[in-house]
Amino acid sequence: MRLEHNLIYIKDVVLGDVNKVEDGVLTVDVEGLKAAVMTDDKVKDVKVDLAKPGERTRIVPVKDVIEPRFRVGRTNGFPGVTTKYEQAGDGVVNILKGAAIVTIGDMVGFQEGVIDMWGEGALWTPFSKTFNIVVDITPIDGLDPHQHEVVVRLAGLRASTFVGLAAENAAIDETKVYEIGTMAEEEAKYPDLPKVLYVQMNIAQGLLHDTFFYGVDLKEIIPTWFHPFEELDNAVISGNCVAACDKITTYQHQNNALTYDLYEQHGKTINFIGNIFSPELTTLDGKFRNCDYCAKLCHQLGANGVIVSEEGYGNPDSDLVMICSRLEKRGIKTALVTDECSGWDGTSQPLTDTAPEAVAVVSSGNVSKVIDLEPADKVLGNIKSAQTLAGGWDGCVAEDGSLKVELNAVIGATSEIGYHNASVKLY
Amino acid sequence: MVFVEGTFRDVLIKVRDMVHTGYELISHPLFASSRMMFSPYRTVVLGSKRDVSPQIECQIIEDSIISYDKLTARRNPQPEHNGDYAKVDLSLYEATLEEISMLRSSHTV
Amino acid sequence: MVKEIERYGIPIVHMATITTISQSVGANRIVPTVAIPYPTGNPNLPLEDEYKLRYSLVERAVNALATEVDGPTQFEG
Amino acid sequence: MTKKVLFYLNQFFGGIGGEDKADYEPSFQTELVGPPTGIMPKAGDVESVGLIICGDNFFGQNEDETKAFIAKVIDETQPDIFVAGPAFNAGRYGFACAGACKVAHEAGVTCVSGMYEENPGLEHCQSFAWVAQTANAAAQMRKALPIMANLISKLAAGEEVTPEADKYFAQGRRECILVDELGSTRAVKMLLARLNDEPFETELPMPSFDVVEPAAPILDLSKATIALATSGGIVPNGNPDRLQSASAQQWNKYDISEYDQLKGDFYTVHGGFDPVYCNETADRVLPLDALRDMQKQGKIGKVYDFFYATTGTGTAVANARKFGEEIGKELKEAGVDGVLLTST
Repeated sequence: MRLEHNLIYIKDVVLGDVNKVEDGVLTVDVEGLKAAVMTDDKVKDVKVDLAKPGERTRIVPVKDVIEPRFRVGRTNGFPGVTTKYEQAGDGVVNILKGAAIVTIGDMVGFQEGVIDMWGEGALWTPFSKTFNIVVDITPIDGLDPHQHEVVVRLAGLRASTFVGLAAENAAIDETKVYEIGTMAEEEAKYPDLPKVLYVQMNIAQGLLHDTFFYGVDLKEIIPTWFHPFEELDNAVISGNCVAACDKITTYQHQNNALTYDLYEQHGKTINFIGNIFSPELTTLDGKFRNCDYCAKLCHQLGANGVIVSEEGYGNPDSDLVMICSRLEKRGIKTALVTDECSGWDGTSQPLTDTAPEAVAVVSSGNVSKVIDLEPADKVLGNIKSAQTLAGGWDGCVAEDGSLKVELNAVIGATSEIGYHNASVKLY
Repeated sequence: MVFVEGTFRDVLIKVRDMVHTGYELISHPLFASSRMMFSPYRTVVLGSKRDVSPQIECQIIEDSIISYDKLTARRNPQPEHNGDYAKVDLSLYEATLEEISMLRSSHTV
Repeated sequence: MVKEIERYGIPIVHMATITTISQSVGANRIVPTVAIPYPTGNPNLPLEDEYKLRYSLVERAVNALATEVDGPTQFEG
Repeated sequence: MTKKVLFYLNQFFGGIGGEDKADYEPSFQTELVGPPTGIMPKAGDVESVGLIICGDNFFGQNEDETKAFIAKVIDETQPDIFVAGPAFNAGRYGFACAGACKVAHEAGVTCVSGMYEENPGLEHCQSFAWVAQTANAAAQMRKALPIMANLISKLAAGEEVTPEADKYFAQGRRECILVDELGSTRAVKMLLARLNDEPFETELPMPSFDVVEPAAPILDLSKATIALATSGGIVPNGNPDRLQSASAQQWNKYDISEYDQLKGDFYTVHGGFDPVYCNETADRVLPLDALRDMQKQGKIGKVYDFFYATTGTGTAVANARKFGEEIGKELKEAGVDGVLLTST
């Protein structure tokens, strides 16, 4: 497979009446964007705002983040979801690099997910560095949370595709070519390099807790081997609304950091032989089956090493250590990426579900770390949600209006696919 | 069906007592996200009672209680969200039932 | 408690159902038991059989005390 | 900005005298003597506000009084950093240093000390003080002082320290920080190191439990005294000592020399499991009947006259350790040869 990412670097964004990029400045056709979102008759209203790095702007509650793109010469959108199914991973994509669609929609009152564009909050989310086109979607009355989630999920995808039209004829700043042949071809090229797989665990549990591959609900599959480029070409989307700090947003699927970094080593130090989804189910039997199956697939494909990334906190911790010990017992070396809960003061035992085999673990941060969010000049979304973010303990709202929140509430803060640079150090 | 009058933690304790006395632990006691740990409601599916509880089930419920305590140590309840938490818990419970039926019953007539 | 007692040079055998916990508390001699509410019993058995079960577990534990080990060791039936 | 340092020494290092002066009452002086004079020149941008000297026995026997004295001096001198010791492997001194640091810590003062890894004072201050790793004897003073001075210097300047580079006992506090590399890059590097058999460092160490050498096996069971112990909360009917049902703060022992089984006379107060089965027959949790039979059959010498009980659920690690030490001491003194410990 050969995938080309044509990058168009975005240095600023303005609202206007046409989609275009000139000298790195992205203009968004506001009315066109609204119309694209409103094509669903379940959308009652849509508001569009901008949030730029450094501005004292807070976005809350964030539903999803999506990268605006144009798929050249192919169906333009998300195969199997917003367009007809089409094989992804082979072809050319023009990308508005540095821009992001951020959707807002509160399906349930306790929803978290904050992006601060400045100050301490900005340090803890990767999406404070992107030029964000914030799309606030209000559905018609009477929808249950299921329907509401679907409406906002799809609206965000359509919005990203609409804005992505600006990439169709924009000047390309850089082209990145990704190419991996069949197993046999790569093996012949790199007979001495260790074979490495990437196991991506995904929350697949129901309302507000889903992930889709070509539109297929991951709850309904057993672990599947897929080509890393499919994910980099819009085949995977997020249906997750909780787990703000450690869910994988659609943007992070489109730009899976582990896939990028593994590809970087392909042909040099490793032979990167693909990705596997391992859905995180709710029942123990389901977990046993998927963890076993996942380890079996890795073994069958002849992997020497595997990186496993988690999504979420709580019951997925069980899957993570089960997959790890099953792989290690088969003689396959692992490195895990997970976040931890070591308490406010960092003195709690970080991992609860432990296995002696989990010897190589990257910690993507402590979900209970408390950070201070200064008062914002502008809140995009729902001010009440901003209060919900904190509100969980005594003294979390200071007199000057600043909030104390746990990293839990911050989008992408402790990304378990390693999309952020948080870590934990022992003192 | 056992209704526990109390908190999420009380449910976990009840589940622990039942698992330790042999009831099969069918669904994982925790949710998959840190935010849902603050839910006042939790539905856990248990099976029939056996003579011996497998170690893995005991381990999972014990670990779940520790995880729960760590994450919720400093939190106060936010009753204004109870209705929404109940909705999500119910919906995830329904998904679990579907998962169970896919796992077990699809081949029974 | 296990480690501290063993530090006095007294061999100690940990009889527990969750043996991963035995290992994590540093027990060197471990006998896996029946169930948490009745580690050395089983109310579902007739009394006589239950006693036989208990006796065999205790015998195994006592024999473990007389067995040389060089690290955490499980004494299975 | 220059940071202010207050020192704490015992009677010996403070130049008052040896064991005969161990009940020396705490005193405060601005003039430095002993180890602080070796620390100060290398401790960076700091100035001394003085020195507290206290006899080790006096501290142990008058802890509250001594702590009040230290608190008063801290209040008067307003130090930024409190430096106690080094205590090497001196138990009473280490304990005093830990206690003194606790006072300073509670007053918001940064604490530095120095101890040998087996000093019993270490566990009482390791989590909040910066305790330099020293040898076990004062002969190694020359090596210990630069480590402490380096810690003081860096802490005073607000610089980063790490347990490995700065040779202190890790506090066990995991601080969430931002680093240069993405998590994904770190993970790939870690896997590559593993595949190439190169050294790597996990960011999330598995809980490290210190291990104890297995005790030697019993050579002749037929002459051995075997004791029973349980964390299953077994007590005589009525729970005369009021053992708690969870998070026990105590252990109890009960005379079973007259009993062949526990059934009928003992029950459980443990709150973590369904007690019905145990309360029918407590031997299901603590198998006295079977062990007594082994005694009667001559397979073991005898069942020790007492059994020990506590409740396991939620008992803090520190308590469990203390209980173990106390029970182990008794068993050792009683000449017990082996122990069966049951857990629920």
